[in-house]
This record gives sequence, C-alpha cells and structure tokens, in this order.
Amino acid sequence: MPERKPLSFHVPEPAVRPGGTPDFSDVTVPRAGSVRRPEVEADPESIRDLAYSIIRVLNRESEAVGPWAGLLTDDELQQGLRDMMTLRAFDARMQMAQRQGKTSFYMQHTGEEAVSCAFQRALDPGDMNFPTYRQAGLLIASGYPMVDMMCQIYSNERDPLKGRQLPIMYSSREHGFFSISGNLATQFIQAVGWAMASAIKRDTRIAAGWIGDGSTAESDFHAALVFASTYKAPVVLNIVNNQWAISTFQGIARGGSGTFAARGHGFGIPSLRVDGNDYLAVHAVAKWAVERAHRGLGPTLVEYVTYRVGAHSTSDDPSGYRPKDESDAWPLGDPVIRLKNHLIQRGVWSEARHAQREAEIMAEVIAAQKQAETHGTLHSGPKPSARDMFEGVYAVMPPHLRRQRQQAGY
Amino acid sequence: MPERKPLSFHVPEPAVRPGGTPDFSDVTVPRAGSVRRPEVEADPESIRDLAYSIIRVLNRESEAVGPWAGLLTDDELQQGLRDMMTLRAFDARMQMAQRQGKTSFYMQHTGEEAVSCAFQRALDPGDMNFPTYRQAGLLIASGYPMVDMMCQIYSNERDPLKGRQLPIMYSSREHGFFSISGNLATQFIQAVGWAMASAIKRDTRIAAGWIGDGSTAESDFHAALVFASTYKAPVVLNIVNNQWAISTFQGIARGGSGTFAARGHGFGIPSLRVDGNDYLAVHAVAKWAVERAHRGLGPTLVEYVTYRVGAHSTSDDPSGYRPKDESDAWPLGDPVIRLKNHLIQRGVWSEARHAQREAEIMAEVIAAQKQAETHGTLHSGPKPSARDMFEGVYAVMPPHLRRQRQQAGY
Amino acid sequence: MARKSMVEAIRDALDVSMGRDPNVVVFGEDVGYFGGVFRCTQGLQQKYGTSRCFDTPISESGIVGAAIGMAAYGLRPCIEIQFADYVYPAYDQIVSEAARLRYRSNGQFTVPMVVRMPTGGGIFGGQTHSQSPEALFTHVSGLKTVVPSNPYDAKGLLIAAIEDDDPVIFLEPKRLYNGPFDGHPERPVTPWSKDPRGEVPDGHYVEPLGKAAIRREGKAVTVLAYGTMVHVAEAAAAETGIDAEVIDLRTLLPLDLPVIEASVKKTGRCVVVHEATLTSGYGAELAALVQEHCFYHLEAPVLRVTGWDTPYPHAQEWDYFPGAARVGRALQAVMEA
Amino acid sequence: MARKSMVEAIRDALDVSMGRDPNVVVFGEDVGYFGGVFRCTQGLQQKYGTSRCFDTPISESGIVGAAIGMAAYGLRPCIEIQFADYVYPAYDQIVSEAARLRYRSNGQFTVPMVVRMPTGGGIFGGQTHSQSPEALFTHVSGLKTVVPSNPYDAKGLLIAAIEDDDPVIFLEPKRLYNGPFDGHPERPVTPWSKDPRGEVPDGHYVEPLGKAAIRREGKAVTVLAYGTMVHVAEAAAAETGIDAEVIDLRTLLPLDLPVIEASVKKTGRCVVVHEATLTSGYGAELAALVQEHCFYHLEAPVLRVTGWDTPYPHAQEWDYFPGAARVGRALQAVMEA
Ligand SMILES: Cc1ncc(C[n+]2csc(CCOP(=O)(O)OP(=O)(O)O)c2C)c(N)n1
Ligand SMILES: Cc1ncc(C[n+]2csc(CCOP(=O)(O)OP(=O)(O)O)c2C)c(N)n1
Ligand SMILES: [Mg+2]
Ligand SMILES: [Mg+2]
Repeated sequence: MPERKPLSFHVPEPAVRPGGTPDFSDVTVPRAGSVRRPEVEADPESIRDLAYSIIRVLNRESEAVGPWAGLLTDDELQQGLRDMMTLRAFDARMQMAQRQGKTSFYMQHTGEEAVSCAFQRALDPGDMNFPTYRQAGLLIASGYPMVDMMCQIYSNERDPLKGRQLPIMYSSREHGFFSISGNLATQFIQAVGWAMASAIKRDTRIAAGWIGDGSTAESDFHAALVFASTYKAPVVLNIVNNQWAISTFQGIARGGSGTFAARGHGFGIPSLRVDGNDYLAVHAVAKWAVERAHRGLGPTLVEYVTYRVGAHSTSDDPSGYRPKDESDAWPLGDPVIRLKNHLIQRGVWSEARHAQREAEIMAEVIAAQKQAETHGTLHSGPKPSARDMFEGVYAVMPPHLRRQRQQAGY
Repeated sequence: MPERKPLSFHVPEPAVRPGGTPDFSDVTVPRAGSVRRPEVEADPESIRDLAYSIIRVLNRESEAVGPWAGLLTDDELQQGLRDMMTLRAFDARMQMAQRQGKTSFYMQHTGEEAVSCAFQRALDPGDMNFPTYRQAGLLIASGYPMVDMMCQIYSNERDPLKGRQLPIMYSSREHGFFSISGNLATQFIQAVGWAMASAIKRDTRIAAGWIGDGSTAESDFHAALVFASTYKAPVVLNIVNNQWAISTFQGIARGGSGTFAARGHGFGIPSLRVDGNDYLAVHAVAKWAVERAHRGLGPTLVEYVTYRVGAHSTSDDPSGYRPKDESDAWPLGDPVIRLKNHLIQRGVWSEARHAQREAEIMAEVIAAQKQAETHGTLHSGPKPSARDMFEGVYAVMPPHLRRQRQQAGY
Repeated sequence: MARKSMVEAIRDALDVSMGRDPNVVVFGEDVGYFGGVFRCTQGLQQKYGTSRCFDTPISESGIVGAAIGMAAYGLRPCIEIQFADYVYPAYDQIVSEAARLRYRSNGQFTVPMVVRMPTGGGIFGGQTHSQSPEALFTHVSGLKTVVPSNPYDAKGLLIAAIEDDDPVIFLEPKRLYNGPFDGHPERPVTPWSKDPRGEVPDGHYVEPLGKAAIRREGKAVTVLAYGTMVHVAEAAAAETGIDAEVIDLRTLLPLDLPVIEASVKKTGRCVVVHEATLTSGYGAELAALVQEHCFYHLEAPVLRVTGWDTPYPHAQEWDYFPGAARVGRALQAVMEA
Repeated sequence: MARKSMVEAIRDALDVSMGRDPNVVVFGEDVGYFGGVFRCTQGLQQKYGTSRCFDTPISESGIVGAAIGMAAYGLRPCIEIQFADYVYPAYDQIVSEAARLRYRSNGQFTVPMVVRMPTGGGIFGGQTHSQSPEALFTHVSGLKTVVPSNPYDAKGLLIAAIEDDDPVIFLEPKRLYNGPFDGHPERPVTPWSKDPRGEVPDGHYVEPLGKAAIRREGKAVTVLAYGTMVHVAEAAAAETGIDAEVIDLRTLLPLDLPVIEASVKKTGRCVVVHEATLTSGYGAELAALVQEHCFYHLEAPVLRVTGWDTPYPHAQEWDYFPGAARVGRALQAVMEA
C-alpha cells in the first residue's frame, strides 16, 4: 500500500475582503461585438464557447457593435431607459419607505436593472416569468401599475395579495409574473413544468425561469435542467450572476466550474453568457433564447453577468463582507449610464433630457407612492382584515378553518 | 406580435420495445486502446473528450491494449475473475433462495460484475464506498464473508443488521462499505461529506460515491457535484449506467445530454467514460481517479457503460418493457467471459480450469449458504428478536421507547 | 357492476378522469410505457398518448415541481410517487409551494394536483417501502389528505381528488391493492374479486372528500381508523366480541368531525389506530380532538394503537404492525377502564 | 457570570464545543466569514480556521447530506439552516438518512449532528421566515428535538446536543434572540442584558436533553409551552391572575412526561400552547398524552392555543400569533369548564 500524504481541505475565497482593494482581474471581459451569433437552430455542441465568454454589444465608445446589435429602434431603447430609470427611482423610494418604517422589508435592484427590464421586452404576451425577488423590472417593463406594487409592499387594504405575503413578493398572472416564493430555486422547475404544459396543450406560450448565482446550488436547479433537457421544454432558464449571495461570493456556488452557464453543457442545453449591464446585449440574447423556445427548439440557459451594487436586502449590510467601493471597480459599468450614453452617442438623447426624464420619473413614482399610501402602510392606515388571513387557503373553506375563524372572532 | 406555431411535447423513447429487434446502433463503441490516458494532474478542460468516448482495454482478440493496459499481474487478474464468478454464483443462489421463499427480495448484478469487483481493488484499506444496492462486488472483492451477506439476506439470528434492513442492504464499516439506503442518490452527497471530513482531519482516506444512471436525475446528485467541486473533495463519483432504471431507459434521465459523464463538465470535474464490462478498463480508470483523490487533486466523475442483464429485482419482469433478447445484442459483451478469454489468451487459463473454478466457487457458495441457513431464513428457524426492533434507534433508549417495548411485551 | 381490485379501481378512476377532461395528465417514475410498478397506470399511455401519460426521470422534486407549474398553467396533474417513503425529496415543493400557492397569490395561481402514493407496510418492504407519512401532510395548511380502504372508495375519492381545485395527497394502502387485509398474515389472501366490497360501478362517480363512513355500527367503543387499519379494526371487534363502532375516516383533512363526535358521544369510549409511528402521528390529532369535543362523554382515556416509534423493520414486520390482537387489547382496555 | 443575548449564548456554546473537541465543525449558508445572518457564528472562522467553520453553497440537502457523511466519518457537525422555513429541501436527508443510519447499520455508522435553525414568527417575516416545523421532526423516530427559551438553556442545551451521539434538531426562537418576548409587540423590547434570565455562566456546562423546567409554579392549571410561548404563557398567567403552572418543555423529544404528569395530576387542568399551526402540531401529541396519562385527574378538556391553520401571514402577524390574550382566554375557559 502506497504512502499517502495527508489531504487538505479547500474552501474558495474571494479575491478581496473588507479593507482590501477591489480586484476583478479574474473577470475576463471580451471586446463588445467580438462574440459570434449562431443561428438559433445551432447544435448545442457547436456553441459551447458561448458559455465561457460574455456577449456584449455596447463598446467603450457607447456604440452598439457586432452580430448581436441592431435589434431595437431608438424608441424602444428610450423605453428601455425609461423602464430602468423607473425601477431605480422606485427602488430609491421604497428603500426609504422601509427606513421610515412604512414597511418591514425591501430589496433593491441597483446595478441589475438591465437584466429584467430588457428580458421582459423579448417576451410575447401570454408568456410567463417565474421570477425571484430581484426581477421587479419584469413588472415595470410589462406595464404593471406601480401603485399595485407599492400596495403590496405596504401590505395595505389595496394590497392585491391581502397582506399575506412579504413585501416585494409580487404576483400577477395577467402580467406574466408568477407568484414569488420566498424559497429559493423552487420556481425554476415550476417554470419548466409550465412550459411542458404549454407544449402538452399545443399552445404557443413559453416560460422563463429565474435564479440567482447562489441559488444554482439548490437541488431544484438540477431538477429544472433534467426536465427541460428530457422533454425539450419551451423555457428560457435565466441565471442572474450578480457575484454575491448575501455574504457569500459566487465562487462558493460555482466551485471549480468555469462559469454558471457551463452547467447547461452536461444537459445538452445551449448555454450563453451575456453582459448583464448591457441593455442591448441582454435583449438580443433574450430574443435569441425566446425564439428557440417558441420555435420548439427547446430550452436555453442564459447567465447574466452583473453586480449587486446594493445590500442584499434592508436586513443586510455588505460592509461586513466586501470592500465598500467594490461596485465602483466592477468592470461592466452601470446599465443606466451605459444605455444613456448610447442614446446620446446616437444623437437621440442628451444629459439635459436625461435629467428632465429623471425628474419626471421621480415625480411619477412619488405620485404613485402618495396614492398607495392613501390606502395605508404596514403599521398605519387601512389594512387587510384578519378575516382575509383565513381565506384562500383552500378554494372552499373547510370546517376546521371556519371554526378557527369564528374562534378568532371574525 | 409574431404568429407562433403550436408547440409539441417531446418524450424520449428507447430504440425498441418488446416485440422489436434489439438495436444498440446508437451506442458508439470505440476501438479498445484508442482513448488516450492523460496525466492525473491534467486540467479538466483539456480532457473533456474523455466524457464522450469509452475507455476500453480488452479488444476483440481478448488482448489488453493501449495506454490504460498493463496495470494488473496475472494473479490479480485471476483474483478478479474469481471475484466476478463468485458474485455471479452468489447471485444465482440467492435469486433461487428468494424464489424458494427463504427471503423477501433479491437484486442481481448479472452483466455488471466487473464494475464493483474491479473498482474495489483500486482502493486503499480505510477508503469508504457509499454504494447502491447493485455493488455487492465491493464486498466480495474486499473479502467480506459471504455467510454474513447471506445472514443479512435471510434476516436471520446472525444477521449483522438484526433483521432491520431489507435483504441486500448490507453495511460493513470494516470493509469500507457504507450502509445502503433504500432511498436513491442520498448517499452520493454523503460520500462527498465523508471525503471532506477526511480532508478536514488531514487524514489520507478517500471516499467513493455510487449512483445509477436513472438516479442521476435525483437532486442529491447535484448536491454531490456542487460540494465536491467547491471543496475539491477527495472522492470518486461513480455512475453505473446499466441502460435501465427499472422499466425506464436511460434516455429519460439523460435527456439531451450526450452522456452522463458530461454532467461533470459544468462543475469543472474531470469526467471519464469507461467500458463497464471490461475488468481491466474499469480497474485502470478507477486507479486513475483514486490516485487523483489521494493526491489531493479533487473529485473525478466516472461513468461505467454496462447493461443490466437481469430483471431490476425479484419484483420485476423486464419482458414487459424491453425485448427479451436485448442483452444478447449488448455490444460490450459479458465481463466474466471477456476476462476469462483474456486470461486464456495470455496462456494462464483454460476452459477446463475455468469450469473447475466455477464448480469450486459454486461449492463454496453453497457451503456458505448451508451455514447461513443453520441460523435461519426469513420465515423459518431462528430470527432476530422483536426486542431488537426497539434497540439502536438512539444510542440510549429514551423513556417513550422503553415504555413501548414494555407494552409490546419484551 | 364488476368487482375490481384496488389497483383496477384506481386505474379506472384515472381512465375516467382522463377521458372526461383533457387537462388531466398522469406521470411519474415507470408510470408511462410500463404502467407503474404496481400497474395502476397500465394502458393509459396507449390510450391517451405520451403527452397525457409519460415516464419521468427519477426526481420526486422534479415530478412535483413540474406538476405545480403545469397545474398553475391550467392542467390537472395526477402524479405518482413510487412509494410514499420516497416523497421526502419532494416535500419542499409540496409544503412550501403547492400548499401555499393559492394563498400567497390570492388565488391568481392554484394547484389542482393529486399526488398518489402507495403507503403502509405488510409486504416485507422494510423501512423504505412501508411508511405511512400522512401526519407530515395533515400538519400542512393548504393540503388535503385522503386514504381509501377499499376499491369503491379508491375510485370515487380519486376522481373527487382529481376534480378538487387544491392539492390532494392520496395515500394508497399497498397491502390492500389486491384484497382486504385483516392483519392476519398467516391467513390466505382473499382477492377483491371474491369480496363483495370489491364492487365498483363503471363510469364516473364521486365520493366527496371530507366524509367518513361507519363500517361497523356499535355501541361500546368508537374505533377511528383509515386504510388498512379499518379492516384490522373490524377484525379486532369481531375477535374480541366487543361491540365497537368502526369509523373509516377516508379523508384525514378535511376531517369529518361531526361523525366522530356523534359516535364517541354515543359510545363514550374511543380507540384510534394507525400504522404510522405513534409520536406526533395523526392519531395524536384525533385523540386531541376527541378529548376536546367529547370530554364530558368519555368514560376512558382515548387510546392509540399504532406502529412503534422505530423505523419499520424488515424481519420483525409483524411485531411492528399494529395487528388485530393489539387493537383488541386496546378495546378491552378501554372497556375495562 | 455575564449576561448574554441568546445569540451570544449560542455563539458561546459553539466556541466552547469547538475549543474542547477538534471534531466539532460548523458550517452553513453565510456562516463562515460573515458569521451567519443572525450572527450566531461570528468570529468562529477567525478563531478556528476555514476547516472548522465555513460557508456553504445554498443547498440545504447538500449541507445536511455532507454533514451526515462527516458525522459517519467521526466528526460532530453542528450546522445551520438559515431559517427553519428552508429546512424542507433537507428533509429527506434528515428523516431518511440521519434519523435511521444508526438503526439500519446496527450502530456501525452514527450521526452525531446538530441542525440549528431559527424558528417562529414575531418579526414580520411572512410565511417563509416564521414557521415552527417541530412536529415534522417529532414524528420521526431517531431524531431529538430541542427548543430553548432563554440564553442559559440555549447554551447548555446546545452543548448537550453537540455532545449527543444522535442527530438533534435545535430550533432557536428567533424572536427571543435579543430579548424575552411576552407576546406584546407594542411594548418596547427589553434586551437580555437587562434581564436576570440573561445570566450565562462562562465555559462548559450542560443542560441534559429530555428535562423540562417549571417556570412558574401554580395550582390551578398546567400550561405546556416551549420557546417563545413560555414567556407568553407566563404573561397570560400574570394578566389573568390565574394560578397557572407554566412548564417549559425545552426538549420535545425525548419528552419529560413525568414532570408533565405530576403537574397535571396536581392542577387537573391543562392548556397546551405553540406557535405552529394547530392540526397535527406538537400540541396534539401533548394533548393526547395528557388525556391518556392523567385522564382521571382532568377536570376539563385539554385545550390547545396555537397558530391558525393557515400560512403565516405578513400583515396579520399579530392576529396569527397566539398572544397572551388568546392564551389567557384558554386559561379562563379551562378554569370555567
Ligand atoms: C431555500 C432557501 N434557502 C435559503 C434562503 C435564504 N436566502 C435568501 S436570499 C439568499 C441568497 C441568494 O443569493 P442569489 O441566488 O445569488 O440571489 P441574489 O440575492 O444575489 O439575487 C439566501 C441564502 C432562502 N430564501 N431559501
Ligand atoms: C428516492 C427514490 N425514488 C424511487 C425509488 C424506487 N426505485 C428503486 S430502484 C429504481 C431505479 C433506479 O435505477 P438506476 O439508478 O438506473 O439504478 P439500477 O437499478 O439500474 O442499478 C427506482 C425508481 C427509490 N428507491 N428511491
Ligand atoms: Mg447573487
Ligand atoms: Mg440503471
């Protein structure tokens, strides 16, 4: 029997911790326009490289370049900018509302606005997102009323979810936004099931699943890939890699894997990586994947490379686990500024118009907030009734719940 | 909004069903000796091809050829043959014992003997297998007494597991054989945890996880790959692809993936595919993977390509879902015959000696069986006591269990 | 009206439901081509095609997770978990998702899904083919839990479960698949075809969820049972000669409390029986309810006769199983109390 | 002796255990560098290194599965599930594997593992940060289940749990992390540092598993409670002026039945309280046991005051929470019965 050296235990560590100098030298950023655009019918085996690169459209001069450019009109781009700016203003106001005690909890999207805003514009009506808690851009870009979002956040009398759900756990069937679960990853396989149902019914609708980098470690991620691969489900499986899972850097979930997108290869699923801070790139890749699903070509896995600029949630303080200025060093920039600069570069936008739009949007958000607050906030004003607490557990209230409701005095 | 064609639902189907002519034309069998043997330190990215081929050593002329040949002495090969023949004889007797009502259940290994028998011989003492129910070869090759196996199968008074476990769910810490669970895949991540513990303690022991093709769909498969990848655990993760999961062909678990081994690529884990019916190839690949683990190079994923010749278990009849003669058409042959022929080709074995050995082994097995049966069989003779039923739930029996035992009259 | 085994009755219920409603889909491990390891789905793929009845990967969480997505879409999946012992990988999807989706989305998304699974012991299945996990579901708000005890009920309750707009856990006592079982393994098995209780009407009918059935009227003591234990309780009554009223709960949640209350108020005594382990089993809930609602009528404590608080052993199966003798002793004990 | 919050007491228990036994390892989501979202593991990685305390991928089944393998190896993993609401993905590993490994291997492999998790509501956490799943563990043979109600117990019980040779589910009432809570959210929070019950001895000590504590002696009625509800029950006794004996169970399994029996036989009345949903909650087991063992001493039915049978709502948190007023009404009801 051979002499063996003692083993040692390996735990991945991020490049820097608080006190250190931010360092993203391990993030290789390819030139915008440099990654090829295969046909949607391409054999997954022939496009494995796309999981190891980053598809980018906007270059440093704010031009849209390369094979993934050219899909959106100026109007559409301006609308995209508006969506992202709205989400950012919405975040600012709701974050503050939480600090003011008007609700218990909030989660921001700062830095990640392009991902959900651009994706939504690639879907057809009737398609269904299965989002996590960091994709409110899907709702904003699909025209869901901000007031309704706020009423949900405030758990007030007009909360469409009757106060039952944690703030930001929206649900809107009509707007293609599946009810958010607080449990990570569970909805990823549900998206696949929904897509399978559409195929079983020979309908035309597709589904989009959403998951964070950290949550790809959950078992349901695997279930989703297995089922999507086996039944060639018409689904787009989106991984938002914002580098962090609360205090845990993405290396803990990614392990020895090159990228999260590469996880799709073991399933024969076309897997792409895209600059998540580039509205045009996100939209182009989303269109490509959505097209595959609609054409019956099966699932696509997309990894959005982005950065969570804010805290994980209002319960979190990132200064405990990463350098304070890390987000400034993030090499992919800010999605709002990048799209703004592109529009300016195209000559259809200006700093002045941008500032004006910012003010307009903020006014809209504040107006919506005022309106929402007339219906109450978490601790003051009108609220959902305790009676509502007993409703909706079942389609028809069973006797034991009726008894309990009576006992509770409602 | 574009006009969309209706989607359609895709369910993979095996090439043939009962009544059809067996067809393995989709199984590409590379020439023996044709697959390269990289250094164990090789970068996983540089050896992706090994997950899409089949490493083979024994050619049609029964010669051992290529870079994976040459590891075993004639004595070791003869011992290997003996192990496999013993397992086959053991299977035959126990299958019959079940038919005779001496126990409730049995599962055979026919056609898959090389996988576990050859793997065990690549381990060091102290290493730990986390097997499924179809790796009794690990026990046989490690010298665990057949009588003890049989007493477990009979749930008799000498059953090391006191009658508590279903037949064949062996456990032997001493022989590096972790307690088998009836639940699929759960032990795959436990193997990784065990290996992590060895690394944490700076010991030298490694673990081997085992899973079937069908069971790779389970969530714990994913957990195992995630943890093994992140912590570079000293573990060999074995997938036994015997083409069937009860009545379900491997295409349902594999989906659009090229191979099961390819599932490792998304985790940066070196992944190899090997001819599971070739004792020499299995052993060589096992050695390679075990060496990686012992050298602290991290996990390896190995897919053994083999075929389940028998029924899934004594509760199953495969004629309901696959052609009766499918196993005859299996292109990788029979592991016992192939090793026998190799030894004959080497001039150290003969048909006569083989027949004699077969008889000897059968006599040994029968002797063991007789001995085991003196301690009882499931429905007759001495058995574990009902008192044993209450023991071992906890280290110390808590009061409520003591009360129940009393109530039961023991 | 033909006699059917419980397997046939279940298959019939699936067939009837699939025939009436194109949204009913059936899937699970080995469920498609082969028709299930207990053959409950035999012939359905042939009749309705692979889009309506199909094999799945071995992933219970995937099966349930996909079914939830399908149900949210508008289908009515009736899925099979091969053994109740293997439902735990799907437990998160069931309790965190299926059970709460209607509530948390305020009715925008619902889960009309049935999760069928063989349950209980008595077939020498050991610890992983014998469990009775019903109490793990009755504790979860938003689920319904059903356990039939005969072919007629199995069919009628399964159709009701499929037509129900909420998730239903449907536990099939595998020891009853082929014939009734009174807890005496030494006696030959009588198939349902030789038992009048095997009569199952053709076509569509429904046994409403939440209604218990009195299997044996009696004045001395009420026995609350479900699944296999209904037959064991009847045997215990016969063997002890105690005039027990045996109530087959059929649905554990919602529970038919009025029938239970009326019976216990009449008899003044109550024994609860189930095969699952004692502590925190569903019998605890039943005992708690009975003592609360019938306190002033009780002449003796409510006793529970259940599986012991150990894993289900293989060799000692009949020491573990709460057979007619043990139930009989409890009947005697409450009568003497 | 210093006063410590429950968080500090837990951290102290981990520190003491890691210091004494090199086989104790601590891991979970955000547990390593950052020290856990509730900061229970703060400083441990720094002190003991990344091999002893580390971050894991977000995979509860992976965390528990790996811990089982480690425990079988010979380590004593004490792992954290970030919220009890997220334990379900690991439920299979806990019930099918950890709970049964000793039994099925006849002691060859054992699982000396502790699974810590914050439990209970009262922090506006909504349905996924408020659950009390204890009954899902007490039903599983092979597990022990512990719920401390104060810093002293938290430390002593956690050390005992880590030193125990079997898997222990350790539920930490998160509403008690920083101070006692009597069920009145409108009152300011008193930190443990201002409460004499915050006294926690330094160094190693053990509170044995399976021993209840009488928190308030009384003659009129016995209240069985654990975790947050111990404080609520004490408040209810004070507010109603009913001479209740409040028993803090501390360990649900094994249960200290003798203490319960003695108390109920003395008082003749019993109210059981918990935050989990009513049906099949642990209160059902308690009520069933009490009526069985104290039948002839009971003057009134055992009542249960619990969370309602709905998911834990966000806005209606205080309508859901079984506060002192509701417990008080039950005390009055059993007194008047
Ligand atoms: C099953 C489950 N486990 C743990 C948590 C607690 N938790 C909430 S968010 C989070 C981190 C998720 O990180 P990631 O997936 O990267 O998404 P991000 O927050 O970065 O968008 C964790 C661990 C949870 N909600 N659900
Ligand atoms: C969690 C779980 N689900 C389902 C089963 C039932 N079951 C037992 S063996 C088996 C098929 C396994 O197939 P595979 O993994 O290919 O292994 P093989 O039997 O071919 O060796 C199934 C579905 C189980 N034992 N555990
Ligand atoms: Mg993240
Ligand atoms: Mg197989």
